[in-house]
Amino acid sequence: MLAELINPYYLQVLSFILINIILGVSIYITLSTGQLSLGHAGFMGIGAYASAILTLDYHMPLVVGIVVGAILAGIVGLCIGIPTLRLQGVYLAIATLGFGEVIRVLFINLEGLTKGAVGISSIPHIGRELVKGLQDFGFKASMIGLKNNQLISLSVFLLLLIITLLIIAFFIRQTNSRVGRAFAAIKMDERAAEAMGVNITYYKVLAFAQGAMVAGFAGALFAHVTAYISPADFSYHRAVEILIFAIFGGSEVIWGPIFGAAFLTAMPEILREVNEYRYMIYGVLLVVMMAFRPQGLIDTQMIYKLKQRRKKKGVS
Amino acid sequence: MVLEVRGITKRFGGIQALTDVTFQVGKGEVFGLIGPNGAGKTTMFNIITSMFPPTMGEVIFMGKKLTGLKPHEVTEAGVCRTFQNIRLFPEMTVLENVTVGQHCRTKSGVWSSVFRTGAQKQEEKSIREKALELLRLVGLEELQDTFADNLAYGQQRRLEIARALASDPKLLLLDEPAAGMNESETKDLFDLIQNIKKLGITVLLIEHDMPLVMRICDRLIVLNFGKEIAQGTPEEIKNNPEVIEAYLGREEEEDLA
Amino acid sequence: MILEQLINGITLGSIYAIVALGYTLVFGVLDILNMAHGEIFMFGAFMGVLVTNTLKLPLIVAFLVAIGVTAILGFLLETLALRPLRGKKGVSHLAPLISTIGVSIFLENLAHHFFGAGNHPFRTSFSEMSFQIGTVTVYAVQIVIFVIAVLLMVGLSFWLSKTKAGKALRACAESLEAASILGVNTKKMITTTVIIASVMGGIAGVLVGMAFNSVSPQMGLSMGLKGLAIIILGGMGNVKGAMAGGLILGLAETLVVVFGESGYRDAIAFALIIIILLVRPQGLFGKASEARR
Amino acid sequence: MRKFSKGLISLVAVSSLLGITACGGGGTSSEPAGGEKPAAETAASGDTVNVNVGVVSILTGSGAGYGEAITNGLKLANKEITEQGKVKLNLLIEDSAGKQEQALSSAQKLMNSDNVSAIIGPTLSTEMNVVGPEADMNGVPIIGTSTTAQGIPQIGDYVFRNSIPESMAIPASIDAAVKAYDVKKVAIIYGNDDVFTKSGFDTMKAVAEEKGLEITTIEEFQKGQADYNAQLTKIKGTNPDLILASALYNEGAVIMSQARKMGITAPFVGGNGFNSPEVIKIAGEAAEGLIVATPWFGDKQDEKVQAFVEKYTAEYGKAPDQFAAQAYDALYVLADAVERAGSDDRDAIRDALAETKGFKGILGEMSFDEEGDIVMDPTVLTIKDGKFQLFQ
Repeated sequence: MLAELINPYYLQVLSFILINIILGVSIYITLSTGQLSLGHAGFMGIGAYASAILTLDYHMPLVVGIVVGAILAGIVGLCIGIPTLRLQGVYLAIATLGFGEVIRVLFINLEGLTKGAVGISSIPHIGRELVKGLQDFGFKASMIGLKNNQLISLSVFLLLLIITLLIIAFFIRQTNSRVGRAFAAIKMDERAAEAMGVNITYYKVLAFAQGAMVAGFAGALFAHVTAYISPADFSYHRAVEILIFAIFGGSEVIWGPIFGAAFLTAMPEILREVNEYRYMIYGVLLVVMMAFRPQGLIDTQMIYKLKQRRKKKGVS
Repeated sequence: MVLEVRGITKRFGGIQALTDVTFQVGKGEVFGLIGPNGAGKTTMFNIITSMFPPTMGEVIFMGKKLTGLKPHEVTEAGVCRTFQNIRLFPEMTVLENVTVGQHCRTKSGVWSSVFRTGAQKQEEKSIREKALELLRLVGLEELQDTFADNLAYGQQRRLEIARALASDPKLLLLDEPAAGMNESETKDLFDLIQNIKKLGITVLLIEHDMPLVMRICDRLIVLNFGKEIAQGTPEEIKNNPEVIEAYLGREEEEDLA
Repeated sequence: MILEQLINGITLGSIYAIVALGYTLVFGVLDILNMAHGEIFMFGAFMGVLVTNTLKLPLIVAFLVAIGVTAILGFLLETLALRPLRGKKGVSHLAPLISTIGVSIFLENLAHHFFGAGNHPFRTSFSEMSFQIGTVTVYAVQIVIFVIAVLLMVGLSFWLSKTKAGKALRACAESLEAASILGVNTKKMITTTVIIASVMGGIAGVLVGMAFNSVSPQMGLSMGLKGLAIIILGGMGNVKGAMAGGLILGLAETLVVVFGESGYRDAIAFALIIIILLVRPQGLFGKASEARR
Repeated sequence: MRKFSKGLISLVAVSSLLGITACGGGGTSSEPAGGEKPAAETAASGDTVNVNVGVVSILTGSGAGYGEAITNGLKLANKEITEQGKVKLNLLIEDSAGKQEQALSSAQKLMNSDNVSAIIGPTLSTEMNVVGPEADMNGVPIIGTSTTAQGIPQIGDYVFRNSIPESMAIPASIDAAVKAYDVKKVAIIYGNDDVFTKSGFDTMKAVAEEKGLEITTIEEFQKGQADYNAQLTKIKGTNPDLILASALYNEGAVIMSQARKMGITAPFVGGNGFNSPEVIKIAGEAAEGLIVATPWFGDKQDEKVQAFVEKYTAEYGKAPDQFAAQAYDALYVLADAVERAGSDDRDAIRDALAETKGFKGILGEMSFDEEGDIVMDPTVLTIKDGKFQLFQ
């Protein structure tokens, strides 16, 4: 029964959805202080490359690689965030775009480290490593009636699910706290936030670094799920795609980019015909969303109404 | 003295917005800052709160120099303001707006928020209680879950005051709080400012509604083209020929009535 | 050798400059970074290919068609992607940026569909014309490109500063509200601006096709990002800055190749973006006060 | 905590919903997921072996042109194989859009939902780097027909390819050029931000060094660049006897066109990606003097080849390129292996594939070596008088 339900194909698609959800969350954090970053593909790439190189060339355990990758991306985010702080809006977006492209060019040219455009292959795969670990403990896929590849896909999916839920929980709690309110205040009116005693420098850099770190984390996971990365994976188009998750789903509440990432990743799988027009749809989507619903499909009002309705139901 | 403004001059490019303005505000006073449009009143507020630096001069608050601090440090020091063109956080509820005001008096960071430590929970609770208390003070308790954007004009003005009060200021800067208010709202505002004064908070007030200013202020300074033309009690100001001329010349006679 | 490389650099720089002029015009008046500019440029280039290679019509027709089509694209861009956002409550200043990114993605993929992913040859007898100065071969196209770049820059500066329409445009650049109070038809002015900028992109497209014998859907993105770097280098909204910035980037890219680091050729533009924004956000030729924050 | 659990519930709800819809979308394929070997039963019912073959190819996006040629070649081969009636192959074609993630999802679908016995594809080496290990782990034989990068067959025992790698094509063409033109000095130009051109360059450089040729300069370019004048001017200054250009035909043709215009007359040697009739279309006369090594030569005086060209042209309205030809041969190789294996068992097919020796297809005679890489002698061609001809 279980064995028939667990199809690696669906799990694979769901795993990519989860990684994209994490990316959506990463851009949401940056946007939650009103900063637009077009450099998230770069941060993702830093996480991916750092983890791949550490695990492959230095034989570090996967966990170490992924965590170091994320932290490194966060540190780079910090280094980029501080000087770019004095840039606002469009200028920040352009500077981050430049940053992302410079990172990609470095991946291409630092051949000794990154193998250049050819990319890094045979990166340790999360699922395979995990199942190998389980086997060392004497646990085999057949023990729960699964095939080996089913167990691998299942373990990848479950691991990513747990990680994603933890990340979402982390940022929901942060949003509903003093820190989150400071973020929101800066996004809505920077000067007023400043006048109310919010240290805007600190919180903007914090949000930028957090966003970079989460993107790096997603990148590291990506590297260990596909087992192969190349500079082309972290181009300008990827940055725009990440941004679209938030623009389409909504950037006011965390559910927006989560929905956006899940929907837009699943869409081409369900409607294969859509694939042909995928990017055209993305383009039109951006224009239409800006004209008719710049806050995205899911916004504060919607969540608020849902909550009110639930409250009413609770009373009656 | 709570506030000492010493020889403030501000130039924007070629325009002289303020020239050598000096005044002092005593503890518990309501001090008025009046003058025709473009006299440099709001510029003065911006300099006191360090939104931008003065070209010359300095601002001392309770013996501490504010000039050169960052705006949030000024708020931390105990000076908070409202804005002439209301700057609430539109997509936050009324209650949330006030909680943001308490930012610099609270300290939970990322980790304590995410792990919901005891101290953080305690703090959140007290933030909420204090916010409700302030909303009661300005009469917006009923509307706590409304989005700030959906409030009526007068209510928004009062919410801004509540938000500023949330930062526990010793000095409150009000920028035209009565603008756009009807008579009964203005009366409520009068009472509110009286109450704030009773709390021991010093108030610096920019206002065009002269009857309100004359009734509520202990002392006043009058600016015209960025220069002081008079300083004193409402009674002294009313009878100052230069002030009358400045206002008469600008066909705003009735303002002084 | 070095002389030839200088000519290469100036040709490339002139093309960059024409692209950047369109960018800077829109930014100067509307305060909008038109990320779709590169793709409009690409469509102009494709029109050139279509007319000269497929329809076998003379070059002048190619220019006219490219101008016509890019003008229409500019009009559509303004009416469909920019106007709906203008003056709308609660729209952040990032909205036009995102909207034009949307247009750029759409146009790039539309070109993919229409023309395929590959490079298209752009052969005209004119692009073969050349003459010899000493040991150096100079192509007529190279001179034409440089001359057109200079003419466009001079014309644009003159138009902005001396003509009535230009003055109205500059009033719009100062403040849309004030301009409309002064009786300027801002809607018309804005539309005109976007159309003129797009047409300049279209002209640049045909010139590039002629000079390099290559047109592809991807060229828009690459050229668009270069244009972006140039206006940041030259100062946003600064016409002469765009010209100077274009030449600087063109020469810099060529010199990088001369000194043997051709792998980093594309990175120069992006590195310039970051450095200039951090060190001198108003651009090399901008006034300091323009870019407060 | 309440908020968190709420979030958890909605996420699980969303993902299960997606799962269900995905099931709905995936259910259209011929075989239900689950049963161990559903195809085996059908196989037992007839005399011929009936095998599901998955195809991962680029059907949409910028690389769709390659995918089209490949699937056309496969379909044509399958039509003939079915007519011959020795084995029956059911082609199940999935799109990868040229993206690794999607290629992997598609391959998972084929291996797990459709229970294919073998996979042909994916199109790009980058995709194969992701799909190959997964197929190998699942024990599904996979044949790349267009994946030319280094290290592909080395991914695992189940990974094969019948496209000739750069390490085979480039030495052959450089050899031929060196002999014909008495080459001493070479210049290299390559795209450094592309997997194929970069790995092609690595081979070129190694071969040139090995043959003791002097490398006058190495120039790089990037995708989307339209202006190669700076690099070419520099190359011209070093006056090489031969130019090695690792570029895709799109860029390569433009490079040649700009080079000839500049007065560079030296012949060009290109890699696999440079080998396309499109070069002549784009560069015109400037394409003269391009030398490439290829497994595929459409004008070869060979009955099989001419029959293929004729049928293909009749069916699809254009002449086949090397991608179509390689795919065509790959399916024949697979059919041959299935016939020898006599079942749809994945392992049996793999073993039979590995034993392929001296297979005669339209590309020539080929074998797999012990790693699963192709062994054959490529043909060296040059562009002369506006068309590809045998290089003498």
